[in-house]
Amino acid sequence: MDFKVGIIAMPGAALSNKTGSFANETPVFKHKTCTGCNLCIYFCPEGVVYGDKKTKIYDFDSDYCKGCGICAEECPVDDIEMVLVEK
Amino acid sequence: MLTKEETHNEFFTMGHTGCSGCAQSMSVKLIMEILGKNTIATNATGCLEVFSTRWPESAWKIPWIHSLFENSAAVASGVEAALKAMGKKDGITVLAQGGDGGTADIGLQSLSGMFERNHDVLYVCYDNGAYMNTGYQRSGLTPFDAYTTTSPSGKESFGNNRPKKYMPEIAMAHRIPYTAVASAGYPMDLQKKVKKAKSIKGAKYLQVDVPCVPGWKYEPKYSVKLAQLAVQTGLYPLFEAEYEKIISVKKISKKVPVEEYLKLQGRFKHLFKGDAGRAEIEKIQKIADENIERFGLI
Amino acid sequence: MKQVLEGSMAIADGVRMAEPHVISAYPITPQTHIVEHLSQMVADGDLKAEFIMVESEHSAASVVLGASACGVRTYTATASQGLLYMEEVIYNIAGMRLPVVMTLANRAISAPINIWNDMQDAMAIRDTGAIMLVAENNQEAYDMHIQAFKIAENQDVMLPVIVNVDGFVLTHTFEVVETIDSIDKVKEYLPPINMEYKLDVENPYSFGTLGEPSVYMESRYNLYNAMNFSRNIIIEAAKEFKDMFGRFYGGLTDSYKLDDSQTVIVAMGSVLGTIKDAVDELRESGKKIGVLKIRSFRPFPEDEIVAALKNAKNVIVIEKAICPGKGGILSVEIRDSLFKHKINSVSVNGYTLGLGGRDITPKNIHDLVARAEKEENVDGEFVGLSQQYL
Amino acid sequence: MMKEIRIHGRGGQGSVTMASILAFSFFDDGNYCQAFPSFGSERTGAPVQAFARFSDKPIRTRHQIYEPDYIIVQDITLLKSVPVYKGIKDEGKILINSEASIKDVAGELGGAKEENIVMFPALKIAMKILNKPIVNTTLLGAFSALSGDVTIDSVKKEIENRFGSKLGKLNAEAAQTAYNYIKGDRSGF
Repeated sequence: MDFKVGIIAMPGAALSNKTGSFANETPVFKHKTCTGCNLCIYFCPEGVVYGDKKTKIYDFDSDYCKGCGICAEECPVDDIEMVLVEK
Repeated sequence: MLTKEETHNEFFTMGHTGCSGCAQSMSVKLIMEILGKNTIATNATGCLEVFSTRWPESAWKIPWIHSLFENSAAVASGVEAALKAMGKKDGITVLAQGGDGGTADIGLQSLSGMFERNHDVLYVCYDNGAYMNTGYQRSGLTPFDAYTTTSPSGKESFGNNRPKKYMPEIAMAHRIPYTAVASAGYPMDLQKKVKKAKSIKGAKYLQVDVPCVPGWKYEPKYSVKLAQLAVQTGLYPLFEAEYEKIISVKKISKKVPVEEYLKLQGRFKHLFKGDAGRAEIEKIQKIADENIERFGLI
Repeated sequence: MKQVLEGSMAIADGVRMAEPHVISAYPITPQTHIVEHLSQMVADGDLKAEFIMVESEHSAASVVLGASACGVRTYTATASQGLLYMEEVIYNIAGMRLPVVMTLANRAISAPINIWNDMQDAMAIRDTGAIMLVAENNQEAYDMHIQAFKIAENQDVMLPVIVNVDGFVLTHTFEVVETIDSIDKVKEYLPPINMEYKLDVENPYSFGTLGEPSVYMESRYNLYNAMNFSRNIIIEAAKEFKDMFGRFYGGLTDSYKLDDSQTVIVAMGSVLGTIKDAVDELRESGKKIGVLKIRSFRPFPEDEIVAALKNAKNVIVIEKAICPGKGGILSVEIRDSLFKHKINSVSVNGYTLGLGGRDITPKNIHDLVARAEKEENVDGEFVGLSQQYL
Repeated sequence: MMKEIRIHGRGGQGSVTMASILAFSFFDDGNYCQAFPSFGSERTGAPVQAFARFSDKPIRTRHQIYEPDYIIVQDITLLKSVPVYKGIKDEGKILINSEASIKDVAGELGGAKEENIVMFPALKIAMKILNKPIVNTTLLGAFSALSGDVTIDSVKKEIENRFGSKLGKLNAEAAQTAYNYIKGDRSGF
């Protein structure tokens, strides 16, 4: 109906907005010293980090990662590194 | 295990236009993870509203409504009343949200009304200490001596000349069943408090310290660090209260001088010039020490 | 059943018949009796509704906004300063296309503070996007509230409806009102509310999003169209009401002794009764005079007005409001309607009366009829001023 | 035909209640009716007015009453501060609560005719029956007798409706006593 124009949005429609293009830097999960603490998942403002406590394999969704660097900064064992995005 | 698909946060998705490193979006993500599907959210005007619902996009996968700046709590009261009228209140959490300005300044009246009537609503104040959405103007929760565009530092000024209004105690004065202060720096603590609030019937107030990259002027990667420093200095005491009684405080593990916190932020950089600035830092230290004493943080 | 009711009681009873789920209000004279009666009905179990007594009008409107967005039937009432405090929310309710029904017990605006009747409050919110109906007497007020829900909730309208009733003059006056005995009959007229978009955990839409320049105008255009379309629905609602309950007050307008009228008095609200009595007297003395009643101020009944006035010589607009810096409001809109239809043979004289509860008497009407014959296109002139206070 | 009544009293004396009971009573007798206050913000003790109309046809007009058929004055002290007689119709009747005689107020008649004024000891009757200086219901009984425009049965019924069983009965008794008094039966005294 016409009245939803500008007023009502469909649930989760923001996913069409790939905010990964915001990023100047991007994380690299080194998988060397990881203890599986999950802090990178907790602290990611976007919720783009995913992975497994048991295997200690983590990755992130580059479509949406804005490259803030919090995961690298907060990683207690320095297992994440930020690198420049080549644009 | 979280997969790539599942990280597409189920109820507050990616794709919103929050700043890189935004501690508010981090907190919303953590809160929504606990509250889940059966939640209806209201939202005051502010960053969260703007960055999460640029039509036709919306980062919300729960029913969500933004009306105005000052009426998030009143709209939530109406949502709760409608759910009651339909016999659907049980099992649905009503979440009202606002920034510090929308909560403690312009929205204080409607929030007080909601508390007073004890609506079954969880109100979350994302406190970044100024009107960040409009460009860093002073609010009632701006900390002492912080630079904002309407409390600038200058020859005659060290920035905001009043201490932060103690909003959680205003909430407690309403004798609502639960008041809590949390921080983006302590996600487990935050989620524990949300879980508890969810289980309690009646009005709940949760204030979350959410560092703001452009407003506080720091590198995005320091959002968590600053949130933690605010707690470890004693400047942002985390606690829980039931009615008028404080029932728990988060102890400081290692007391940090306020200077460590201040020096990372552009909004305090005017305090690091000369003796007068040093004296101001002493005053901020005193605020922190008083908090430590008053809340028994050590 | 015919019975004597105070206007406020009649309005509360009309609202009760519509069975709103959520009512919210903040007290302000002269709206108080309406919400007092409603809260008593809820307390007595005669109305099953959530009644939220809030801390301000801003929140009263916000509560019904939130509730309405959940898809339930909602009601609030206010007046004067309270309305101005609500205004921001009324824009928002209309913008979000929520079918809230509201009574406005029309009252003057401060300063000086004045609790008595006029329509300046209504005029202050005329561009909010709310439909604004005006009741002439308490019978119409009762019936109009039931119609208001039907209009508001129409799927192609979905706008708030404000029912204007003159404060005190209607709200505090006891008179005979015929109430409807069967709530089932009202239900037949007014089916349960059914909103396609609402706050629902099974279909989680986002309401009240940011409308950027690329979309804001379209959203306002849709609202504008819905308001235009509501003309048909207001007329239909009145006709259906007549078929079912036998009472009719016109659609967007109503006419009284208009057919051969050279002079037409245009007005809205409770002053129409006094005008009609005066017109009867003038008719007896041979004057060709009639009355055009504005029943819907928003949407504005331009076509009806043009049809009713195009053959008149003199139009007298009696208005309980003033626009400082311009003049009349209703009279200007009427003049504009005629102008647009290239009718320039009619002199539209707008007069300002009855501000802040100043009584409008039959003598006022007789005097204006005499004046209007000599005057041309008067623009909101004040009538009956006390020279000693000027 | 429409008739109009204007009631003068002081805030707290129940003038608005009186007007509304009149409206209900007129309705019971098969008439259309209207009752409204002077819409004041007056507080206790300040002069107030209330108005009532009745007619065999629906009533449309809503202006205040300037040329009443009846005036009822609850408190004689109002004569000194308020032009209570103003606009009274030629044959209009005025009912005043007072034990004074008409001669005592001869100097304050305004345009009213002496023969149309009825001085009536409502306070005395109210004190005797209600033991309270509230005279509105007593005056209603007197008005019924004086005007013949509303039946005492309707007045009593509406008084009882308004005040509930116990207080209503007493007030209805006061109205009946007043009615009898005007009709010449002073046996209640």
